[in-house]
Amino acid sequence: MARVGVFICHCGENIARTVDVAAAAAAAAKMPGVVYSADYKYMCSDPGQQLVRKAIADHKLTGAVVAACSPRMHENTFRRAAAAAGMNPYLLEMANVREHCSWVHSDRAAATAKAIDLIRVMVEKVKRNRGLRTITVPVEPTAVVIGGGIAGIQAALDIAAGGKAVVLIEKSPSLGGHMARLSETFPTLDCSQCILTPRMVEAANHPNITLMTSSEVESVGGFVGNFEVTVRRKARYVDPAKCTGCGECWSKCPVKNIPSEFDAGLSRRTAIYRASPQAVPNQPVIDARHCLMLTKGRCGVCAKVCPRGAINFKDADELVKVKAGAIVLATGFELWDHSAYGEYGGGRIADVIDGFAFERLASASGPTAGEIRRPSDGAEPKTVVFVQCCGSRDEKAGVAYCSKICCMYTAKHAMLYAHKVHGGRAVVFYMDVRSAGKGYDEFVRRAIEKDGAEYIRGRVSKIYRRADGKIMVRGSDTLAGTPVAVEADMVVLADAVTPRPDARTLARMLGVAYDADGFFSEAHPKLRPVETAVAGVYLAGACQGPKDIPESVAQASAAAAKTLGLFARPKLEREPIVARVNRITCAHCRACINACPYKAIEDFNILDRSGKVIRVVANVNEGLCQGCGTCVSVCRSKSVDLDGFTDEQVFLQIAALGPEESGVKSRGSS
Amino acid sequence: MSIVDAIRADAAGLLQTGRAKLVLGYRNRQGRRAPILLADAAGADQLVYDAECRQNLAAYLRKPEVRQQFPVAVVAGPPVMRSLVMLSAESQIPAGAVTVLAVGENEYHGALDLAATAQLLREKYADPAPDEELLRRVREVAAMSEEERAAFWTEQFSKCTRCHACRSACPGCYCQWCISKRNVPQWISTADLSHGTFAWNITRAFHHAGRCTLCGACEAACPQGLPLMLLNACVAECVEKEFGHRTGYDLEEKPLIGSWRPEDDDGFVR
Amino acid sequence: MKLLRADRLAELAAALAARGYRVIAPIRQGRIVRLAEWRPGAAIETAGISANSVKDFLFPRSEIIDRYSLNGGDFVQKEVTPEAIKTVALAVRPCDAGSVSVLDTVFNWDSNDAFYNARREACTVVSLACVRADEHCFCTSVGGSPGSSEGADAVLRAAGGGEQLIFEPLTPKGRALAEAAGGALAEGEAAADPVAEIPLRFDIKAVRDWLAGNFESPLWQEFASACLGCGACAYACPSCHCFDMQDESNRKESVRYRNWDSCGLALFTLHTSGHNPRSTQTARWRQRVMHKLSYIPQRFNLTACMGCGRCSRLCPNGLAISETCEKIARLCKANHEGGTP
Amino acid sequence: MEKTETIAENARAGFEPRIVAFVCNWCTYAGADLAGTSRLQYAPNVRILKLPCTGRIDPLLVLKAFEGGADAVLVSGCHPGDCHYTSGNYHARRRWSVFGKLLAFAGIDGRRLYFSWVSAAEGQKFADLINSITKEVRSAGPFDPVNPARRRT
Repeated sequence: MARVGVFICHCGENIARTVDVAAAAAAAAKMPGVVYSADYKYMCSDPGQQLVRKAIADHKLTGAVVAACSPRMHENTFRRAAAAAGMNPYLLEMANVREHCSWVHSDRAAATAKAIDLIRVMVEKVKRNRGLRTITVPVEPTAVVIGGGIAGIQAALDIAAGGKAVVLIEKSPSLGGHMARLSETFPTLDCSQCILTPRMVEAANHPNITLMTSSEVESVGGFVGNFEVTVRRKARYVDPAKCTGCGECWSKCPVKNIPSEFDAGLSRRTAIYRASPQAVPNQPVIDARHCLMLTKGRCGVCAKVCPRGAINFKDADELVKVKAGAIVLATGFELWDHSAYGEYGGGRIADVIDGFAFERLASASGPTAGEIRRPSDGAEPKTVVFVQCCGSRDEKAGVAYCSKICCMYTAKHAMLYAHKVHGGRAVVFYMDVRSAGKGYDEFVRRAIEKDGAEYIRGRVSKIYRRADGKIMVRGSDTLAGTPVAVEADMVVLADAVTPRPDARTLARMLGVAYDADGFFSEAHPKLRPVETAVAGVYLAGACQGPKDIPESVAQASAAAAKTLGLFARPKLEREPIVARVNRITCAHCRACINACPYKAIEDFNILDRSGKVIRVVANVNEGLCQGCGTCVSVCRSKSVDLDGFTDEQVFLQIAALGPEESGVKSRGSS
Repeated sequence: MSIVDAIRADAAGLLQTGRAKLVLGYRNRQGRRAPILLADAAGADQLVYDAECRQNLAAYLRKPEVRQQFPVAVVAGPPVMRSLVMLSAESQIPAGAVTVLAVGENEYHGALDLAATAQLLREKYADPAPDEELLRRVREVAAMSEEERAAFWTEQFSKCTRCHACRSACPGCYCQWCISKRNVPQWISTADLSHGTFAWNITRAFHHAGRCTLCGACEAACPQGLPLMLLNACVAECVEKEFGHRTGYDLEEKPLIGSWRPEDDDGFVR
Repeated sequence: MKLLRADRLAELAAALAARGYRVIAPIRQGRIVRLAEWRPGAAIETAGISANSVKDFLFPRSEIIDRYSLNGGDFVQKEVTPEAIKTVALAVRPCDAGSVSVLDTVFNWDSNDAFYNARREACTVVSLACVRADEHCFCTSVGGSPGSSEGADAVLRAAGGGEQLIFEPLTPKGRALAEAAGGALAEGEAAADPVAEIPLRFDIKAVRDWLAGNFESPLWQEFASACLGCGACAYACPSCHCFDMQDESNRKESVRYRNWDSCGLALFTLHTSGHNPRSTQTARWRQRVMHKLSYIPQRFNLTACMGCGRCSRLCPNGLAISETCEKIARLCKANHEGGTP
Repeated sequence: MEKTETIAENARAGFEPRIVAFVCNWCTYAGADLAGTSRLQYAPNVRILKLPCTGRIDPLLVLKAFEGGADAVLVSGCHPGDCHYTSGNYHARRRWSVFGKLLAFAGIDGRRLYFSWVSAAEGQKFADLINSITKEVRSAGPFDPVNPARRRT
């Protein structure tokens, strides 16, 4: 006979304001099988948990229902409390009377009635809960880090420093990501490459790190502790074992007119190229789309001049399978395409550039060797207008959120410009200046006060090139309440930070959620900002949302700490929500085997004593099963069921929602 | 040689050579056709075949008494052949256990194994002529108002006695533990009150989504004259229209319910 | 002598309905004729035999025999009384009427089934003697006859070449009915038409003797080979009476159903352990034949098969208890002629 | 005309629809949570039953819910491509596509059964959905649990 305890939380006033918790407790006390019912101000507090523990012990409860917030919030808290009181944690369930009830209804009577229904549903369920034992699975102590920018590099180095193996996967031919393209970094103005390059080299040379550049994730299978990541290592056409990076090839390559991605199109590169002089690994690759040999079958100059015979035109993509226990996502971001803003020239004005282009202009290793020259004619711009919030905080044409880093890098740009072009005029249009952070506000003030940047609060409404070549920037000064027009030689747009478009594909492969903007979703916005809802998949850097370098690095280290924590034990305990096959009733139609997304169901031979196969049935591999229950629904004979969500439990839950009076009418009774 | 003579000759040959221990065929019984399970070649002249042969003999393959006699031969028209291919795809027929005495439209294709049967179906019977009369009846019901349709089915289902003749007659119903017999929990009410008969008839039709060959055996078997083929045809039409799926042509066929495509119909979802 | 015109049976139905009877009569529904509640305007079809039998109205295929309500932690049993509407089963076949005797016996041999008895009490059976039979009919082989009045409260007999029907009350219930019919029945004289000729298909005694000694006969496998194990024959049979009980419950209430069941269904005898003493269809078909022609006759001196032929008419796979009996009888005859016992 | 009367009758009888929502744990349940944290108000007629995935939601559960006294059933999960278990919602969609048509053909009013994709980010969509379904079911009137193919009279 069931002995269920019901614990109803007021959540301060959050629940009690709308739900009559005392009435709910009284109603719960009358539910069949309930032997204890109580309400309390904060059930998740220490005394609240103590109350749960004590009731479980005192009343010898066989099940408990905590009616409080969403189970996403505190299910673990209360299950731990149950376990501490000696009850199997899976005998405790939560009824969500806050998010699903008190917060969304205002009618007290209706909300109370609903809360009682929700409690009854869970009471009925918990009566049929089985004490489940966590499943242990072995953990492969190798991490896959996807993305070779600063976040990925940091995560890889930290995991490697913890003594575990890392496979670092980078899509482009070189490590470094966006940070490698920056000139200086705020708020210290130290040289980006100077601080990053040593990390890149360290990552490439670390004995625990396997570097896979020009590589992309093709598919991901498995689950926490046992992922199988299939990586497509793209053809490079240069044998890394032979190439010394001498440079003969790219200096002789006849195709010299390809806009450099690294330099934001401000310089040209060859068809065989390295991303930058600091590229790691410092070996070229052939761009198959432009190489004459690969497109037209003639040329082969690089092969002729290579002293090591490293060129291999027959190179092909290769699929490499990596077994990993954890995955760190560090796929970074890209800038919003401001050509969507027709009023800003729609991307057609050469001297209206984005932040990265300015970084390359200001960089000592950039196309102008650090001199600020405008792209159209190479002239030194005397007036530069910086426009913040380009695409950000614009729900209609851009993105709704604040891109967070633009205020700071625009101040940096204004400062760098002032340092490089003496007597030049830097005008910054801003909506707000958001400079929270250590040394950040001081930095912005320095740009204004010491380096003379003119900050105008207001939105730019139009940017166009006048017949005389000047770029007109029209906007308004909302502080002065006047329209403003600035004649500029160059305009730098602080484009919004957006997720990479292919991040969604990756998220789908992994089953990781992403928000409406396409940024990966963390498991909890406050308490689990580094984890995803998929166990063993962690987040680092701007793939989760706009972040500056120190934040990206901090999250990367946190992701590494999570990974190392996971790897600290050789075996992992897993939620025991798995499917089970009833071998007596299974008809072996194989529908479940076909439907299982994890290939967790296989044929199982039932043998007689002589070893002869007498029947074949389906069997669930507990290690692979993730508990989705797809198999349960395709089984016609109802021979598969899902622990924790059994058919019987669902039926009882449905029945618990039925009307007070029986709907069954008798034909045989009066 | 007539079709019937050819069937008799092949049946006798298979039984004599031991290539089949049992031939599942049709006989005449009081002016109607009834199944006969023939173990002796001498009885082969009892076998008949014509358009009145409604039973789907593939249904016998779930009987333990028949399975003990594998290999067997089955007299089969195109819908029965498709059922056999479907059963094989659902791993219900061990390799080599069934020889098909394949009777087509006005011709006899000989004794075939299942692979050859599937090939024959693809080549000659890929596009079965639609049953116009059945489709007309489906349209008729579909055209009713919601109230009329509800009243129509209430009336139809009220006749159901839950004798499960429909289930027995169907080769696709091979579950020894049919959902209608699962009582922990009780999936389908045992009572003949309408929620039980509704649930049973809807469940039966749904469980054959993408598996039904529209052979008609269930409706022919129903002693109460329930128009079960209306439900089957409604499902089959949806399955073909939405998913381009027709069962029983491929031994490696994946189940319709239990597979998916990203471009599946999404229009009904809010 | 009470008479009515054969084509005015509906008027009799109307008269009885007006007197508060629920009239059950053979009525066409789609492709089949079933016994169903007569409604004004419905034609009564007496030519053939209905797909279902009187059993449906005495022992319904599903009925609630108990109810419990849940109040807090306690169950409270609610009284359930059988729904017994004053009913007349009009123009049913003599084999139907005869089956009522079997049902009366099995529902009262050890305890009295209140639900059955209440309905039985409220039901008046009016059979219609058969002037035609089809190839499935074999009542004469199991001790019945097309003109039998066994089990009936009144009998209708065709007269005047089918023009008229003679109404012949046999019991007080039958007489009460005649009274209730009022003007629908007229006084007059007519000579009854001859009843149908139904040839004797087998010697029931020989069959019984064989059954008594041949539980293990390998022939059962052949007899049952075409059976696919549905319950259609049992559910159509006027005298099959096996049932299953099932509790179904919702939040507030549990109801106990009594539903028809059939020995032909594989799960009929399945034990909780998983063991099934009748694990094959062969064993199940044997049970059906044995129960009707051996066990019940031994126990009650009754034959539980009425020879109505319903099972053989509707069996999708051409099984017929008569065919099994004929095979047995032929075998017995051959054995007898061959000199072996 | 007829419909208006039904609505009026139901309003008079104080008919409050019972709507059972089978939702997946990862998207719609979380979307309903978000509606809560965003304090979006919606009709109190829905009762959520959480399952891991729409893949787990057997169509026959809908029949059970009707038998259990629901006036309407909502099935909701992750948008195509977003399934936590990669494909449970695709499996579900195919099943519902067939099952919904079968139920409609068998005489179940279209206002009894709803499918939706509600992501963890769509709290507003969840609230709007519940409001619009509640309104539609109110107009459809109470459901007869004894006889799923017929409306209670």
